[in-house]
Order: sequence, then structure tokens, then C-alpha cells
Amino acid sequence: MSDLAKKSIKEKGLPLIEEPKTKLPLYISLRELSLRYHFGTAKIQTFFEGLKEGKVYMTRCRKCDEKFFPPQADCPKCLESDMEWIPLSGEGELLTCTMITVKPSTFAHYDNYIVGIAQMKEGVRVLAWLQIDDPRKIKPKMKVRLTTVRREPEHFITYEFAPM
Amino acid sequence: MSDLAKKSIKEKGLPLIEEPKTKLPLYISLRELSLRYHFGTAKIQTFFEGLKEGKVYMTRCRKCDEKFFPPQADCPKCLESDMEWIPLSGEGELLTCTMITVKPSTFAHYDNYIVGIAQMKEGVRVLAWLQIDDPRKIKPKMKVRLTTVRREPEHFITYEFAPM
Amino acid sequence: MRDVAIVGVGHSRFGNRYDVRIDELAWEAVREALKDAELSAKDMEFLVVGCTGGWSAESLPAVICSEYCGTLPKGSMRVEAACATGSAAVAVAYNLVASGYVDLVLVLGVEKMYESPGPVQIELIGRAGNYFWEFENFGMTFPAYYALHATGYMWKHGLKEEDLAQIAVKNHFYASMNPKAQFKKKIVVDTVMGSRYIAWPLKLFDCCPLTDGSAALILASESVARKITDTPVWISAIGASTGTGNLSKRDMFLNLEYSGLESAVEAARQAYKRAGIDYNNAAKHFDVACVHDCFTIAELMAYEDLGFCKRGEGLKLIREKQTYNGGLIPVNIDGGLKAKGHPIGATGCSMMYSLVKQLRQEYRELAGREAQATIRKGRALAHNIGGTGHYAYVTILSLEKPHK
Amino acid sequence: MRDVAIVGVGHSRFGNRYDVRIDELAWEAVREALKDAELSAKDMEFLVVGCTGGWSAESLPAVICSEYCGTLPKGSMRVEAACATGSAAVAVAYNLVASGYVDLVLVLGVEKMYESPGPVQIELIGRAGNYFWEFENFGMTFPAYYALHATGYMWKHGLKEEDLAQIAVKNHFYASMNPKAQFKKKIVVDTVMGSRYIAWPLKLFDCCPLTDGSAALILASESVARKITDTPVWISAIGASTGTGNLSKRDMFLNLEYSGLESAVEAARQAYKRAGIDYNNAAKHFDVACVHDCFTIAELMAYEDLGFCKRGEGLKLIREKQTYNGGLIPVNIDGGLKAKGHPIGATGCSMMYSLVKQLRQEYRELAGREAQATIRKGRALAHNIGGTGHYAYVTILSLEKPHK
Ligand SMILES: [Zn+2]
Ligand SMILES: [Zn+2]
Repeated sequence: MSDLAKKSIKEKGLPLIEEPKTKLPLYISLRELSLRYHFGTAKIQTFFEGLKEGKVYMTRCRKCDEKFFPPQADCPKCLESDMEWIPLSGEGELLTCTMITVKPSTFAHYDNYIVGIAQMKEGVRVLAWLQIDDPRKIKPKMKVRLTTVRREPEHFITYEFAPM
Repeated sequence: MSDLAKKSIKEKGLPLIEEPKTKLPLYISLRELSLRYHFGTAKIQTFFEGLKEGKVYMTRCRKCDEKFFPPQADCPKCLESDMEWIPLSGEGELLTCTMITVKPSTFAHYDNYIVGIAQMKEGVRVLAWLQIDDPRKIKPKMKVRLTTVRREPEHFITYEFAPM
Repeated sequence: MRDVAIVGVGHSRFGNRYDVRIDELAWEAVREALKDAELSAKDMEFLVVGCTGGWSAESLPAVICSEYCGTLPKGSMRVEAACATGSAAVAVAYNLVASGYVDLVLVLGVEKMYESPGPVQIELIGRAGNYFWEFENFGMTFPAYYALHATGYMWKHGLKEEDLAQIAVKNHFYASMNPKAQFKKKIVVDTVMGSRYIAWPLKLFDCCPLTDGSAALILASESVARKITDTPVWISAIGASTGTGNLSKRDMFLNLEYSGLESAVEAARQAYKRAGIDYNNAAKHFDVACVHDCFTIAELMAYEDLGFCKRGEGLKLIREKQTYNGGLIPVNIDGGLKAKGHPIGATGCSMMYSLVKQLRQEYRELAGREAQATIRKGRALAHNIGGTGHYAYVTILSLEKPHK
Repeated sequence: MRDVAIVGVGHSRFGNRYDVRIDELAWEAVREALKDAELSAKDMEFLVVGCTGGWSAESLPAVICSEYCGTLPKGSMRVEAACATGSAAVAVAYNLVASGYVDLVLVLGVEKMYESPGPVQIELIGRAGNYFWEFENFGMTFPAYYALHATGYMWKHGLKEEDLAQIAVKNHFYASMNPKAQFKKKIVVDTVMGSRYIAWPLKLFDCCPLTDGSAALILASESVARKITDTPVWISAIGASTGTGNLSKRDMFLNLEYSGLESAVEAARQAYKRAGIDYNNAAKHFDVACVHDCFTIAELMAYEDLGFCKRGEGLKLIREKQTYNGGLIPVNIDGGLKAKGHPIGATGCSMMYSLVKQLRQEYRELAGREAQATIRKGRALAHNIGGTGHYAYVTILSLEKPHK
């Protein structure tokens, strides 16, 4: 129960506060719901095994040659599910980017971050953070390298771009 | 970040756990989202003022006589919004009930509770908890009284049925 | 109004599907439907996705599934009508074709509930009534809403908990034959009676499980359907109705000698009227029905709401086993929500999948001879309820073209 | 295909609506629409509700609003297509009438975003891309998705931040006249340029606000429309398309000398084809347009995606003020999402509200002479995008009946 609601119950018997700007009455729910999702990764487990070995995998349909990043296990084009797992070389060319300064609450603890999309040598494109010391150095079509990294402070493995 | 995810990152670099039953890999999101809603009560503020005075209000459309519980400020029947606020006498007759033993997580801290719907003397029906020492005493159409109460442990004001 | 036929159907395995994400799960049903109709994803002109969500992370499931299933750049949308979501999606697709707007529509019902822990799923379903007046202070749950109906029925018609158990026994019996079902074990009355209370008088085995699953249908206009299949299954009529958010406002349920869902009665009457069926003798018109048995009491109410019997006589149908295959009308002989599973947004489409297979007499290949209804009238019914009668959709399928 | 007309429209005040709950907010628009058409809620045969939700507590908004607005026991459903939800709801209702299924449908777009704190709203919108591959590890936000397009446009066509600011200035100018709009103050280029970055190169004043609001439309078949009104506004054509969930998979945006939304181009081409309009000369066919300006860059892309000008020439339209009233084509002269506000699920219906008022030449009564477009061609366009082109709906309204 939020402190505001608690205080209001103590004073008035109800979790009813005055909305600060409009002074209108607001009933604060006592039922806080926490959502934390989990995802089955069985069909693309190779991708995560790859991360641990420093590799970022794409998939390629053995039947119709369609390429997928993010990697997927099924091919809607030919209805087959026979995929080749191919590690990306990491060589890419930056197509666009942004720097996020107003962050989602679950990302508030990170510094402002730059997200870019790059064209990879293998024909797929990847969206990821771009690590660069000075954003003014970002240039259209600049060469970037995709590598696995540890994201701090959580210390989990993910992938990121850096200038070549 | 859940302890499970934390432990898994420490061991394997990723918030990937083995689902206990199926042993399948599950990626645990690090982005927990908390939802706590608040509601504008301006149009039915009389209801909440009433609770503080021990009254449970319904509304009645002054133009077309339609009665509303829960109370509402607008009448869809005649398109007007001219309501009379009427306190319920509290006399009712139990129409149905249930005892909830598997509770939502935000209600887990309460004892098992009985919810009933009663027909009120004024022509409206109300859904609320029914306080009764022994559930075997519940009888079809039994007389119940609706009163305001404090819900513990939060100590907020709400309304409840009790046998007459 | 153009006639609309179902020309392809697909269905995933139902259950705890920790092995797949939502798009991979969707693909299982879509792939099967495309193969069934011998079409490719690119042939689809629109994708209507039934998905309720909240428990799963992807907040634009229609987009994520469009992309994975290869229907891009065709138009799409998501439709929600609580547990009747799948049928509402079918209603949208039906009208997209019936109007002449497009000729081929893919309908996908999909729900990935196990992306959240069980208690969160239970809480989210409980919030799907009138949040402010039923949940916030009174902590209603989905079983509790139906328990209010069960108590009402008991008080009026002498219903016993053992009667409800019989419904569970039947539906588990048929689920045991259905390879797509969540539960594979037959049960007996004592299994139900010995299970713990969830919301008195409903016990664990009165309740459907939490389920991941998907089902897909391909709808086509008459001219296109004729090219695709020799056994089009026509959508003969759809009825739809809405009930109050507040259960306390349900006049018929609470005032009269009556325990049904007013919206279900209204939806059935609409559909029967469109299809020229007499409400008071409805069971005779159908070879098989799927009804919304999220709880055992719900199936009992459905018998009466659909006019399969008179008010208060649903009990008799159960006691006489008239809703087993071979009885007056076989009901939920695919296992129902109760035992096949209830992936909220997929359930309506799953019902249509079973009924199409039944009408085509292909259900025997899937589940065995004992679960194949005898097809004489060439008509089947799906009764799909959202919430506790908050939504009601009744869909009639037929081997006979609706408009001559 | 039967012709379908809009015969009644209503609109709430947009803004922080802490004074109402979601059903009370819905009622404001529904009441106005009923009065406009001189009909009662009981006359409605179906209710289609566009609502995205997540930030508001009622998880069955279509039911809660059905009950409050008095349309029970008629059928209903909720439709979602992210920020194009309102237009998707109109598409559903359009087909319900066009098919002959019903004659009168109420469409309600409603969103109560301020039942959650601002940061939660921002997080929820950010999750509406591809959750797993864009949000979980990379924390994308909605402004960031559009910022990727803005950067792409800048790199290709020499767009400057000052150009985008001009769009904000125009839309605030018109919002200042619209009594239903969230923002009432005119701004200048420096207001935008001096505001802080949200997602570079987009600043606070490049972004639409978070908004509570509702809008309602009543759709009728021809025969019923003729009885209700002398000035039916016909739905001439609808185009719909879906884009990839992953922005990284957008071929045209990323590969070609191009910064638009492929789905918007596809939806526009579909709608134009149905209405017999030449894509390369589209602006000449319309008196007024509402386009999806959730961010200033989005309006710029819309000019090009809709064929109002060639690729890369949208800039010229801005610099020459060709989208002010009196220019080549007046765009968002109701204030747009940018300054009128963007209650996600209501926006599509709000666009139709403005366009119906414009075509009926009643907009002057609402907002003054300066904001009333000159009606010569009798045709108006609504361009409503969900996500960043994840959904695209283009709807053409006309004073002329589509089928002779
Ligand atoms: Zn392939
Ligand atoms: Zn009245």
C-alpha cells in the first residue's frame, strides 16, 4: 500500500487523495499488481548458448534460403522448420540511431543510451545499443561492430554495437 | 530483479532458468512492471462522503426514476445527469453467495471471505462481503443488513453484510 | 449478405507450453490451417487475432503473430471479448468477408498465459468483472463469479455438487481421446468431490485449467471457397449479446426462478432466428455442440440458455447422460474448456476447429470413433461466453449453404 | 457491399480527465453522438469499442461502457490496433453494417490513460513494439521508435529540427481554436527548439501528450441513414496494413532513399484504389485530412506516405505552409494528436469526428471560421497509425455515396 494511501486512510478512513494539480479526488487502489514475464526459449536456445560463447546467431531456412534476425525456428515462407544457425561476423553499417533521455521506469538506472539499427554483412539487420564515447562522432553509414557484452549493473550477457 | 534471475546470471551470465516441472529453458524478464491504478471519483464523491458518515448511497434519476447501484451520475435512459442521492436503509435479502478460498494475490492476507449479493428494500441489489461466524448458518433469502465497516488490517472504510 | 465458409482449420497442442513463445505457438495452428486449405500465408487478405493478453509480454500480439506467420503487409487487428474473444474474432472476420470487403481472412485465436506465474493469471482474470465495484474491495475471482450462479441454482433447483461432478467426468472422458487436449486422464465423481474448494460450491475439478494454446481458421467467400474445398463448412448465423459488468445488476439471474446468463439466451435467440431454428426445440437441430464450460455449472446453464431443455431441467440431461455422444445432443465431446483447456483468446476458435472436424467427419481420425458425432442434420453450435455472461457469442455452422 | 454512413458524432473534452472514470468519460461522447443523431442507446444494434488499455483498471472496458451507456443487451466487443485502435473499430463497425448483419452500430473510442502514473504510461507504450527483441534489453520508448525514423530522414534528406518544429507550431495553432483540445496555447518555433530532448532528435514539443478522452460515431446502412439525417457522411473506402514488429526488418525505411512507413503506403494505396483516387496526385482529391502526428516527424512522413507530395518533398510542404487551412491540403486543423491530444484508442474516432464536422461545415461552429476548411470536393481523409507503422488504417469519408 503506497504511503499516500496509508496516510489518507489514517486521516480520512479512505485511500482518497487530492490530485495535486487539479485538486480533484482520486481513489488510490490498494491492489498493486506486479508483472514480471518469463519466456520459453527452447526453440531458439542456440541463440542463448551462442551469447555465452560470444556469438550472435541468425537463422537461415535450409529449404528456401530466407534469413532471420531475430533468429526464428520456423519459416512461414515454405512452412518448414529446418534452420541453419549462422553466427554473425559482427561487421555492420549504421542505418539510424537515437539517444534515449526519457527512459522507461525499468531503465531509469542506466545512463542515457543510444539505440541504433545496423545493416550486417550477412544481409540481416540488428537493433542494439551503440557504445560511443561522444555522440557527435556518430555518422551516417559508419562502420560498427556487433559483439556480446556484459550489461551492468545486472551483469547479464547481451549484444551491442561499437564503432569499428 | 528476482533472486532466481540474479542467481542464474551469476552462474550462467543470463537470467535463464530451468522450468521446474518441464526442465525447459525460461528467460526471466528483468523488467518488472508495477501497476497501481487510481480513479477519479469527482462525479460520485457523495458516495465516499457517505461512507465516512456510515451511509451507503444509491442514486435515482430525477427525470425518469431509474435507480442505480453502484451509484452513477449520468442516466443513459433519458440522457440527463440530474440524480438524487438516497442512502440505503440497509435491509436486504440474500440472493446468492460464495466463499473464496483461492484468493487473488492482493487478497492473500485476508482470511477466506464470503461474498454475497442481496436484494435491498429500495429496489437495487448490492454485492459485498458477508460477515457470519459459521457459513452453515447461511440460508437462501436470509435477511441481511448492509453497514459500513473498517476493513483490517488496512483500516479503510467499506461496506459489508451481516445477518440481521 | 454474402455467404462465408470455413475452408481451413488448425490447432496447437493445449497445455503448459513453456516450449514456445506466443508467435511460435500461433504458428502451430496457422501452419496447420494453411496446410489444411492448401494455401500460403501470402494468400490471406486480412488477419484477425483473438487474444486477451495481460499475462503475456507482447502487447501487440496481432503484429508479432502477423510477422511470424508471414501475412504481412496485410491488414490486421486484435479483438477482445474476454473468454469469448475467439468467437468475436470470427464474427469480425465473417463480416469482413460477408460484406465483400475481402475474400480470404485468417482468424487466429492465441493465448500464452504461462508467461506469468499462476497467481498473477488468477488475479488478472478476477479483475475482469467490474473492477472498481467487485474487485478492488471484494476480491472477486473468476470461479467466485460462477460460484454465485451455482449457489443460486442450488437454492432454486436442488442442484447437488455431485451433479456438477458428472459434467467434469464426461469432459475429461472425451479429453482423454483428444490428442490436442491439456488433460489426458479420465476421472470419476470422487476425483471431483475429493478436490479442494476454490470458491464454494466449486472445487478444483469443477474448474477449467490455465492454458497456453492457439487455433486458426481460414474464412472464404463462396466463390473462393468453391475453388479451395469440396467440403466448405458454412457460418450459418452468429448471435452476440452483452451482459452487465456488475453481476448484482443481472435481473433474470437474481430475480426469477432462473440461474442462466441472460446474454447467452439473447445471443442464442438471435442466432436461431437468423438460422430459422426454434428455440424451444433447439437440440434437435444440431449434431453436436461445443458450449462454454469454464466451470461445470457453466455447462449446465448453457443447456438451458441454449434451449436444449427447459429451465431447471439441465440436471436431467446430465443425470441421463443425454449430452454424451449418442445422446440427445453430444456436448463438448472434444473435452471442453474443462479438460481440453481454456487458452482464453483461442477457445472460440478451438470450438470451431472441433465442430468443423466433426461436420467433415474427420474428427474420428483425430480422436477416434467414439468421439465422432453422427452427422445427420449437418449443423453444429458453438456457445462461447466472455466473463460470466459479460459477453455471449453463439455461432452456428452448417454443411448447407445459408442462402440458396 | 452496402453503403455505410456516419449519422452521428460525439467527442469528449481531451486532457487530464481526473474528474471522470472510464465509463463516465465514454458517456460524454456517446451522449453527444446520440443527441446528434436524435437516437437513443436502445436503438443501437451493436457496440464496437476501441480501447487499448493497460493503464486503466477496467479490463473489460467494452462491457463497462456498454452498461453505463445503456446499449445492453446488444452485442459488443473491444478492438485493438495500438494507436490505430479507433480506426480499426470503425473498420469492424463498417463491415458489420456493409455486410447486412445490422443497420445501426455505435463505435466508441475511449482511453483513460491517467489511471496510472505518467512513467507507467510511458513504459507501457514503450513495450508496444517487439517486447523481447526491442524492449527487454534495449529499453525502447515510443518517441525512440519515431526518432529512428527522424534520424533516417535527416541523414537522407537534410531535414532540420527547426522544420519539425514548424509542424508543432501549426498544430498548436489550430488546437488553440478547438474547445475539445488538450492544449490551448499557441507556440512558436523557439518553444519547440528550447524544449528538452526526449529521444534525440525529438524534443518534448515534438511529442504528443498523454491524454484521456473519448469519441463516438454512429454508423448506419443507407436506408436507415436516410431516415436519420439529410447530411450522411459516407465511408467511401478503408485501407489497412500491418508492418513488422521489429523495426529492424523494415526494408523500405532502412534500405532505400526513403523514410516512410511501408504499411501507411500500402493502406493508402488500398483505400485510394477502392475510392478511385490517383496516388500520385492524392492531395487534390481531399478538402481536409487528419494524419497521425503522434510526433512531428510522423506528420512529415504521412505527407509522403499518402502521396500528398513526392519522397523527400514533405519538407517543402511544411516550409511553404501548404498544410495550413487554405493551402494545398489542410492537415490536422483540429490540432492533431500533437496538440488536441492522443487518447490512444479514441484517436481514430476523434479524427472521424473532426472530418464529419468539417464535411458538414459545422466545424466553424465548434472552432471558428479560421479552422473550417472550404468544402469543394466533399472528401476527407483519416490516416491513423498504430505503433510505428505496426498498424496503418486509412479511411476516406465522402459526401457522395460510394456506390451509385
Ligand atoms: Zn523457408
Ligand atoms: Zn433518467
